[in-house]
Amino acid sequence: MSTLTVEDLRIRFGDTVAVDGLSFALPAGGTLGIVGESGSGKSATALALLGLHTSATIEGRIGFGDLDLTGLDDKRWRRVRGARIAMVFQEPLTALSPFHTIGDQIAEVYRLHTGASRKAARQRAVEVLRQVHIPDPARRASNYPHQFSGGMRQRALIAMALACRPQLIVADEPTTALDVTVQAQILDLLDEVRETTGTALLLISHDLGVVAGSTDRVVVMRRGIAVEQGETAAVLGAPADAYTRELLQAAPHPTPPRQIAGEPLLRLCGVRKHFKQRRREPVKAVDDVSVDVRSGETLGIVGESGTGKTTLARLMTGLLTPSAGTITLDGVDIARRRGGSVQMVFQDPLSSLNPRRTIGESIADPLRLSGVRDPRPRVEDLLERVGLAHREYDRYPHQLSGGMRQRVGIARALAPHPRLIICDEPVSSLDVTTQAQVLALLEDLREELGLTMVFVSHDLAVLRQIADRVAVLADGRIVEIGDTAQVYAAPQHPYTKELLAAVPVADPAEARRLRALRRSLDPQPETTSPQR
Amino acid sequence: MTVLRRLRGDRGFLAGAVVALLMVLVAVAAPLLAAAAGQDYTTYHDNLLDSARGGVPLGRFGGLGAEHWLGVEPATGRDLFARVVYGARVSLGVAVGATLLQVLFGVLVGTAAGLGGRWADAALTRVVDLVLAVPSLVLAISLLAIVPTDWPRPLLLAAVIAILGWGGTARITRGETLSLRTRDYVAAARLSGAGRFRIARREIAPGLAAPVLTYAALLLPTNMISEAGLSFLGVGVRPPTPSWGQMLSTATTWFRADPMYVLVPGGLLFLTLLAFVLVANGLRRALDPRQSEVLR
Amino acid sequence: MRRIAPVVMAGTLLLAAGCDGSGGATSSSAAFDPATCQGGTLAVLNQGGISHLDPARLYTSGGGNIPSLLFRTLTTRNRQPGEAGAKPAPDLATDLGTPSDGARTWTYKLRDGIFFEDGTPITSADIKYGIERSFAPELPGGAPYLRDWLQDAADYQGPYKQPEGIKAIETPDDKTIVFKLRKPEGDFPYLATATQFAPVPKAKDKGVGYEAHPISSGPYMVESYQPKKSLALVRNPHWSGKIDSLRYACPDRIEVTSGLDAAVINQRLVSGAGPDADAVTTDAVVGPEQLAQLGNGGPLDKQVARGEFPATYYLAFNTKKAPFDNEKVREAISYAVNRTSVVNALGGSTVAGPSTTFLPPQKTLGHQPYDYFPAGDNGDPAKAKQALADAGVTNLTIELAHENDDSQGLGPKVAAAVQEALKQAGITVKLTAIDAATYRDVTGKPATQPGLSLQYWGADWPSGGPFLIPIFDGRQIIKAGGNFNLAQYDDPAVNAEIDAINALTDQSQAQARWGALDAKIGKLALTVPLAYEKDVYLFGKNVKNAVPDGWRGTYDLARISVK
Amino acid sequence: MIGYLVRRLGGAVLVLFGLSLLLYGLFYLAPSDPAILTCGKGCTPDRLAEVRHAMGVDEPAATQYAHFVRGLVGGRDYPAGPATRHCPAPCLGYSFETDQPVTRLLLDRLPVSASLALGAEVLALTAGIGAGVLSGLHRYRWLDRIVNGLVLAGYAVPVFLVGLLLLLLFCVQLQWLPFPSYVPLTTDPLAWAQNLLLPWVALAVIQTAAYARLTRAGIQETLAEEHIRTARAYGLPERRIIWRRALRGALLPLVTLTAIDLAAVMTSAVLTETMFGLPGVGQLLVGAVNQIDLPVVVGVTLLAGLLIVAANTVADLLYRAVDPRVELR
Repeated sequence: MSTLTVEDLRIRFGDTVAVDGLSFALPAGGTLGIVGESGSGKSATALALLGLHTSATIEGRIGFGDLDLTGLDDKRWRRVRGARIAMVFQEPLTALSPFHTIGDQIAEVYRLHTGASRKAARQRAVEVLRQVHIPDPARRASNYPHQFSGGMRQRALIAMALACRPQLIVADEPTTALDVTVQAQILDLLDEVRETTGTALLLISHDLGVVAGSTDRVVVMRRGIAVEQGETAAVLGAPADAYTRELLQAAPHPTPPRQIAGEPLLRLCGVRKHFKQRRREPVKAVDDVSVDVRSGETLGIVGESGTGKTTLARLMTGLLTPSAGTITLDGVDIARRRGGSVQMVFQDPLSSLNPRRTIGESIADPLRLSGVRDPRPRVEDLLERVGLAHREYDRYPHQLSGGMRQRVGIARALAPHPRLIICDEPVSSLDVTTQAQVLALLEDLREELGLTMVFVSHDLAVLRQIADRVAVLADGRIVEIGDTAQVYAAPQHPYTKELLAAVPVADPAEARRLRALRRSLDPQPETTSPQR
Repeated sequence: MTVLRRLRGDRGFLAGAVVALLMVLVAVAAPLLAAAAGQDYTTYHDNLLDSARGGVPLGRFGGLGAEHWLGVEPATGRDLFARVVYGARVSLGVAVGATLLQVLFGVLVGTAAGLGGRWADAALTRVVDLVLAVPSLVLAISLLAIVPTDWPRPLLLAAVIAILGWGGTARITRGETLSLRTRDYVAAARLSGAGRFRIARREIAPGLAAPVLTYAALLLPTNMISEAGLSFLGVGVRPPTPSWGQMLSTATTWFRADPMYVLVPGGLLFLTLLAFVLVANGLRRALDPRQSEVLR
Repeated sequence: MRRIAPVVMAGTLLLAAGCDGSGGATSSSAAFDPATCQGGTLAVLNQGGISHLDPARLYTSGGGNIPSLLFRTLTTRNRQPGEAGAKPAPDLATDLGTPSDGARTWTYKLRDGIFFEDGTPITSADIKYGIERSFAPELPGGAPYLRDWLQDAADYQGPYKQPEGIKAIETPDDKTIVFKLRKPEGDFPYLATATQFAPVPKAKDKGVGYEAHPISSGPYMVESYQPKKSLALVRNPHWSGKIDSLRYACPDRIEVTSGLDAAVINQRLVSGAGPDADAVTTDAVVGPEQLAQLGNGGPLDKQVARGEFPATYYLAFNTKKAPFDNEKVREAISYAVNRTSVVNALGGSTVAGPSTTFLPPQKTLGHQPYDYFPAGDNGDPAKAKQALADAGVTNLTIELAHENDDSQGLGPKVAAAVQEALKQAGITVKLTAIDAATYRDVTGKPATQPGLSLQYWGADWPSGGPFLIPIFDGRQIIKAGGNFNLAQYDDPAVNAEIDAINALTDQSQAQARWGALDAKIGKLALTVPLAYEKDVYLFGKNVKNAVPDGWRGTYDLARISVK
Repeated sequence: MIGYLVRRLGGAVLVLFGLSLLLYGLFYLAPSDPAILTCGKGCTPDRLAEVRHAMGVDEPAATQYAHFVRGLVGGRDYPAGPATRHCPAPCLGYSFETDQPVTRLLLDRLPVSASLALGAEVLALTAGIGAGVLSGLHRYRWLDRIVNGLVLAGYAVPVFLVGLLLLLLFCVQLQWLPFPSYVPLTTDPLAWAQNLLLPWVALAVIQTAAYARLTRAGIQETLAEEHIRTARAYGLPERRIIWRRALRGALLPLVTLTAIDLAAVMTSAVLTETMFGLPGVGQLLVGAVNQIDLPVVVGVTLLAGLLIVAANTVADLLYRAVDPRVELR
């Protein structure tokens, strides 16, 4: 059994230093987490462990057992990759070749390293697929990746990693692209695999919660430097470094619930939205939803991908018209809303801003429409209000950072003096620290302007912080709705329970408790196939 | 702007742009140039031809000299320089005209399909499919042969090339429009109360500029080839008006007796086409760096 | 490669490959012996194809080149080089015909021992039937003369609709055929060379489908035929040289390939690689590429045949339209034209010559030289301006109609040459291009006929009659269309003279009077003759006896050998 | 699948009818009269009227078109002298000029055009993919630059210019090759190829450029995809990655393009056929257009349209076969 030792690793791309003097050790069979925000150098480190960089200068030493990986030639490297160190990537769809079946791809790797016969390789592929709980693995082996759901693809990738019984699995953000419940399943699977095969696991994530429950030791990275490392429980429990503390703090915190008993501002009554499909059952994106949004409150809507939450959000703004049911704002049909009384903050701040117009113009547009002759002063006020400088008026979206763009998006939503703002996953594409800032801004604004908000998110933790009431969406229906504290403390619906159990938490002890809880809930690994 | 900076750094584009610009200038200034050479494109010079040998120009290199800068045309003795610069007018004029028409048509239909309702889209898409399924060269030949000969030929050529070739632009515009209209910023504009036309003008149109421009830049040389090919086949511009393709078509009987007559229009045609291809290529790379990698 | 495609029909194509009076062959034929020439395969490389191989639909001069291999006619050209070749000779008939009733009745006797390819003997009824077929509207395209000449035949609709046949053709027995004409026609033996005088066995007639395999009476028969693409001929076992001394029929096999480009044909004939050494062409006149290599004693000089088909390129005035009703204006234009640039536009002095007479310079047509508006070969702008001044015309702007295609020599090239020459005389010419396919229709209908148009006239047989009658006979003005008397000139004296010459059966007398008539009409400047045609054809290096015959200006496939 | 084909077929029928209607309309509007050419020199007005009647062009355009459609669907009879000729469905009529059944003319000429197009396409694919792979693997090195330059030049030369230069060089100057003349493949395969070599090259230039460009881009693009990184991360040798993974992705768009191009090449071979004197469909068209031979023009255009529609369908099916992700719509 081999130990991975990284000593003074330095990775440079031209003049940019991605990793600067990183050292850590991972004993055989052990688990190590690397945590950091985007640009921290964690993924660069992962690629260096497999020698996959093509244009980077790598200094320092990476030892793996008796091997010095830094000095390997291409041929030797190939014998290590997949056989002794295997990697699991972030995007399970793109990480698999679309032109070959899952079974073939796994078998190819196995044959390559073991020289086994086609038949034996095929058997091994089915075996590892079974090991990662793919139902009916013999049949599924001849499926193409696009015929698998996201979670199953990630399982298949893990199966591929297991094929040659490696001594180390490097998992680079293996769950970021997945829903919370699926994320929990995959993390549990990795944990189980490690236990049953004795392989070591290097888990890389931006999410402290992901690392907390699955690793013994953790390295916290920031801008290429390891700011802190140690036992996971110790680092997360009593962080020594300021940055680690900042990260922990940035994670959403439950706030004391407010009781808002305002009049219903937006009423949804029996709303359905079905999308017709050629020669197939229509997709019931939203199915019989009735809910009131009370004046002054923040209603959280939680749901995983495909539950219809974006469709619901757009219905609420009147951008989509319901197939059945009514939506009224102050008793008036939403389709006949005037001016900008309902506004929206979008998930992807880049695509929600016209790349060919300055941000000032984008914000000024609604003002012009409402008859303002010279909107510039107003726009500058708004920019200032959301924490941006006046001079940003003349810049283009691609010149701003993600957080700044989302501030622009908020400013634009505020411009026409809306009564209701629908936020559709406004922080999900942002780093943890930025996320915290944007959430804080939204809360401030709500308070100051007396806004009513609907906040749609997949992230239970974020909703717990910001929402007064929470509605849980599953398959286009609201399965549970109630005051935030009540829903979180005593979930009624099994799906809510499952969701809550799947939330990653940064407390290792709590994480282990939840894992045990999940095992007792014993959810079936999803077998649904494939969105196209 | 980054686009300009990228273009300035692209040597191929610069070379192409210089040559293309030069050709455009030549075309525009054709009468001036011919006058400067002291020639026009209609005057016969029978004394410069060897009639017994079929009317091949006397002297070396097709009668090239101080009087006739590129020599004279066999069988007529007309000044080749004057004919070539006037030919540039037709070749470029028809290509530019056809391209403008194609873009106009394509963009109108494409945006109408992309922004119109489901029925409008279905109907227009059908029409575009039809246009794309038409064997264009075959139909162009038939059309040009049927049309009465006294119709203004260059205009007609541009129109026929355009009518048979706007499908691509329409398809690209429609696709681009469909993709643009699902962008969140369009939704945001709708929420702030902007109407359909305001959205088309303010939000969609700027996004269409780059892909349409890139596509149009590629259409131009293609149209030039079409014009030359049709003139070569004898259904293009009528011979008293010179065009490069038509000169080449006469030149085929002279390629050995008077190579200059092949080389001058042939070389110019190639050079101009190359220039425009380089410009198109450069534009594409500059306007859409990611796309260019895909298309290259 | 030149144009989109030659606008050439089977008939006109063969016409253009016409006849010759004065041209001599440069190829040495002294050693040629028809007795030992048999064998080999002759390749014919052509531009336009034969679109109809039906004798009723072919419009040929002197029986044509390829059709003459398949079809024997009552008479045929005598296939001699030079002037001697411009005479008819008996073919299926025993002689050139016996005229009676002042050349209004022509009687022919058939030879013995003539058979179709299937061994059936050829009778006078077969010839009559062949002629009747050519009247059927289902089989259009043949020469029109008989409709006019025969008594009461103008409305005959062919044997399919009117099986009773034409009464003016009598077949008293299997060997005799008698034609009754409505007026004297001394040229009848010339007309009897036309392919419509070939026999067609009624039993084998499939109407439109007959041309897929026309029944041969000549030395070869069809093995395979794809219109405008290919034609393969093999020997006809029932033909014998003993009863046909005019055709040598040397090659065992003849393969015609059509649809080739003229430049390619000539280049292949020059290169002579493989089978191309045994190749000839019947429609690709030599191009500038080869002209450059000719006449300097090089090897190519042995591979060329030079002949002359009687034909004239001219400008036709519509004298019913101003300003061409003014004789002085017509004269001015006659002075102004530059014949050198016209000749160059037609392909240079090797393939065309300047001409001031309407009749081309062949003696058999009765050519008499004249030049009433002498202006040298390059035109005389000063005299033209003077003539205009005399007419009191200033700032003259006229339109010149021409074909949109150069392949017939009536295209923009020649038109532009005329335009440029008239510009020197202060006359502005606007060019009007008319689609080649409809050119004859537009110019041939007085209602649509332009004031000035570019025209070409070639003889259907080498005599002055077919050259002058359609152009200047006032009774030939056809208002409804198909008119060739473009000047719309109607002088009773001229009409009477035409009738008088037509009645002559002595060709030398007729020649002199045709020539005199031309010289007389020429004074009126009803046309501006521009150029006459010369024909230069290449042939492969193994080809022997490629001597141009005097009728059509090109070599005769029936006499060529590749052995 | 069946539904898809039926829909496709419906679309094709629509396109073809549109085309034929367009041509009939234009011919009717055009001033040209095909009967004049057929009737010949010295044709009198009476005679012309008879000929026009015999050809059936004296009827109103709508009637003529109705006859045409009826013939296409159910065949039709033509008067032909002593008997009538039956033209079985799909009847495209008889050529005005040569009186041959148009269907037979097309079938006669098709092998030539097909030989030309197929050969050119094979040549273009081989050269284009080869150059594209080389260029894609040696990105931004001298080889890549050369290929890139040639690709751009390839876009800039018209077919007839290439053809002209090739003829000049190989047939006239060097005399290495005979002047092209069509020899059927079945008669003499060697002569077939030898004669078609130059036309192939001339016709293949633009396609080669396009394919090289597409292959290069495809390889670049696929090599940048994540599954390639996965393959590398599992120790697959580079060669295997390129041939088994990258090329597969790169060739995907080529499959579609090739099928469509094949039809395009076939219909745009007009220039090449005219220039090299090959008796293909294009040459047939060019001749027919000048002769106002409406049945042939319509026939060729319909054939071309049919080829394009068929090629598009085949392209879709092929794409489906090659890329497991695609669904037919």
